[in-house]
Amino acid sequence: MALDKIGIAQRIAQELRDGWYVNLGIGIPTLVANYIPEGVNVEFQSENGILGMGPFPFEGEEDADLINAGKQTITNLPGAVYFDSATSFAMIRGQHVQLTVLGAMEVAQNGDIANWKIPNRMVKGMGGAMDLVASADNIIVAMMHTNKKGESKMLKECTLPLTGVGCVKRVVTNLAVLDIVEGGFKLIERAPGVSVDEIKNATEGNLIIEGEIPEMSL
Amino acid sequence: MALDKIGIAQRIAQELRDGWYVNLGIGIPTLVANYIPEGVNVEFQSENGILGMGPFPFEGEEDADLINAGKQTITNLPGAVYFDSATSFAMIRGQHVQLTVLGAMEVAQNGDIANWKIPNRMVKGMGGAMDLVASADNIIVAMMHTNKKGESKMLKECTLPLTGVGCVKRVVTNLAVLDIVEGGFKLIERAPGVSVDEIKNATEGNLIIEGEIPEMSL
Amino acid sequence: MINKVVANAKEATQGVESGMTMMFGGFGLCGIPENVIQAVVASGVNQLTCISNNAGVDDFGLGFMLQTKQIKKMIASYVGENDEFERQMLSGELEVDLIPQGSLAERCRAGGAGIPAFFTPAGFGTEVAEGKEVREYNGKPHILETALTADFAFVKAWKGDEAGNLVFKGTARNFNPMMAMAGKTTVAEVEELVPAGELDPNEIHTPGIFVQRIFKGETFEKRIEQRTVRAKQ
Amino acid sequence: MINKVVANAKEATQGVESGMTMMFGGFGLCGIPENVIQAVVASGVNQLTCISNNAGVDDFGLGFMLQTKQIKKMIASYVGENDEFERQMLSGELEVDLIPQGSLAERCRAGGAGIPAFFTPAGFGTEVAEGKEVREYNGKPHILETALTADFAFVKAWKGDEAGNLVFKGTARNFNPMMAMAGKTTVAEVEELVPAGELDPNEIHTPGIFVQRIFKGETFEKRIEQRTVRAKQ
Repeated sequence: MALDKIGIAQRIAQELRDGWYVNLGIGIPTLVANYIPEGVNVEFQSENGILGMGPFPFEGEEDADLINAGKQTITNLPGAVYFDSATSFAMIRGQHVQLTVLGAMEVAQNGDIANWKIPNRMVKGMGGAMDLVASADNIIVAMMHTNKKGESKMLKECTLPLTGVGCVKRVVTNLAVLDIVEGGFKLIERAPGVSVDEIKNATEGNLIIEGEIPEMSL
Repeated sequence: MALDKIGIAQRIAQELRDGWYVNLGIGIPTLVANYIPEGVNVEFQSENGILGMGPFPFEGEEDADLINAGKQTITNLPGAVYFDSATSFAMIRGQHVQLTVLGAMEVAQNGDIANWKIPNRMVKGMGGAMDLVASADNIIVAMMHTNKKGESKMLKECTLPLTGVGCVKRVVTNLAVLDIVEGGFKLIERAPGVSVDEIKNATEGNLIIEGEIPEMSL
Repeated sequence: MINKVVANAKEATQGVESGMTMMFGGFGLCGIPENVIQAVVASGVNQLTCISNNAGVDDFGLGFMLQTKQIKKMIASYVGENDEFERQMLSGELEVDLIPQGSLAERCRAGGAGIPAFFTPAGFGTEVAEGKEVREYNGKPHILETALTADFAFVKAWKGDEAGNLVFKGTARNFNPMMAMAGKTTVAEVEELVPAGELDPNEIHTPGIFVQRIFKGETFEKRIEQRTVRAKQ
Repeated sequence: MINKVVANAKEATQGVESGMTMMFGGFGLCGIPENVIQAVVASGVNQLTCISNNAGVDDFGLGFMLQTKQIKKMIASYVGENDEFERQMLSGELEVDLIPQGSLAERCRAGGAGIPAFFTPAGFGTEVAEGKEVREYNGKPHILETALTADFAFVKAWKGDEAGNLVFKGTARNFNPMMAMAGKTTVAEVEELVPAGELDPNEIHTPGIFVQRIFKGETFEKRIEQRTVRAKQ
């Protein structure tokens, strides 16, 4: 069965390593913070100016001066620190953040990503995404494998305006874990109960299948 | 009679205007802070990271963590602030400092200044001087008109490695106040009792003398 | 000490003119200069170029100035919370320059710091890079971005003193410090205005040299955009 | 919280090797990492490239490492307080790259911030500009300067917590924050080491993300270079 958003977040949480600073984008990526593996210490950076982000506040304890990049009220953990936007992107651009997790509308088999604009229809802006994808060494995209019409979002080439070129390393979707390698999307894991054929049918870009493909364990 | 260092500082202090932020270099410029005209509020910046610099501390109250760019122990005034070196030079380069006063070994009639190196003999380094002279709109040099051998330091062209090009606006020496204008050093004021001829003899660069030259009033 | 105190938002915005470029601090509705925005609306100036990470929501923040059509051009990184904005942009009434958030922050800092241009990897290979110089460093392509400055920079701080020194709270700091650096005239509105000498000089975020006018804001609504909470256990 | 605490200067300097590039915070003798300098001297590594605004005095700070001839090349802005330095430089034993103080600070910040190069007016028309690209902005020539980074950055703070967050005191801040950003491994020695959560997150100067190791310095002499005082009235 295909994963839901929580399943995608749980799978991505397995990628976290002890001692990492991690930037989580809006949407599914935000949920990753709820599934940190035992014994793994990570700190979450939000690009609007906090390191050491904690959970949502208890009702009545919201502080208008303490939000994340999704404009949600948050709290801080011991060891947290606030800083300005230039310092925040100095951390990102200077590669002090070890992992970036973000959503996408499209990913191409060469690692291109599009997630900020649909010409003449929707223009929300790139926010910090262009800085994040151009800077980070380790970028994981969290997304649905297909759109609402069932069309693949794993493409040979992106059709929408790009956010970054050749930067995505791994994609975790409701169907699979895919790595971007020379030649296309390499299938790493299947969602529980999802067949290789289902993934093949949902992938427009070149899908590389080598040997037995294991099921994710969540 | 030619001015002493205190006289030069007193004359330069007359240039201060209410509301200015001022950077004073090491040596004679430092003394300017002692002669701020009545009713004029200025704040002194020291490029190692303080705005709102106060006088030397009382004996026994020195703090190793509170020095000026000359490495002297200082105090702070109400409204003072400490900052890092990048922010400090952001203030300087970004032209937030209205006046820079510094010393020089040589000044040329086109506004060039040399004050950081004597090849094969003395190399102390430029410190913040190159940033200051390249950035400030308003640069006053405080110096002796001649060297110990009596040779002019007001030259047609600098002989020493430059600190900045075409940047000096005004020079206050032990003999005169000179402005850098098209064509050379324009004589603005004489030190008390110093004749125009004395100044002419001490100036190698082109000296422009128009009309009666007033004496400084200190 | 150089005293920067003015009475109120109206006095603080003296000299704003149609056609000017203005920076507004804040991220979403967090840390925005609420009182100044009201004063700029009241002033009636228009044809403004506004630089701000976001454009407010329909009925708060810069959204007010969109309703009154005072803004000719918007320079921002994310504008997804504002229907009127989207309408004006898609209809062509509003010029929009969307730029990466980190480049926006760094370009403001550069403007204040006398750095006219710098290289950044952000935006290479995208629309953002169109017409910009590309150069490779450390095996990676970078684009040349230029500094941003403004006729007025409007920022909001938690505390400030008479000398214009500012302290921010939490994530309300965001773009305010860099924009303070980049304004020809920088105006700070603060929740608490104290005499010079009351702030610890070690704890000041924005030195007063960057601030030309400071005042205690008349009211602060400090609206929350996404109120997310968890239940008390 | 990611714990960065190590026991002492010796442990904090594990991994230093001959031929490495090292940054040392401080301005004159103010805010220098005294304990780390002793540990680097004791380690015996040599052929070092050292980046520091100054080079200490003959018998303190980086002066120790000049006496032991561990430094092959010095990158600094002002070295006027050190006879042994001048001797080694004029004799050609020591390579020296003197650069403007503001460019030094900005180049370190750029190194930490992923900005590979930027334009500055400082040094145009001087030796410093030799071989560098010149471009005019706002009618004024600027030169292109590149980022500086280091294998190790050694900084000194007043207070720090287990997560590596740092607070500086007075003008001992100087180059420390930018160098902390620019080190592949950044080591902070502090006078006071507190548990995570004890520092106000609003008052931290250097976020712990820039610091890989932190320890409480064994001793701090904090020598004063120019003791200037006035008499009590």
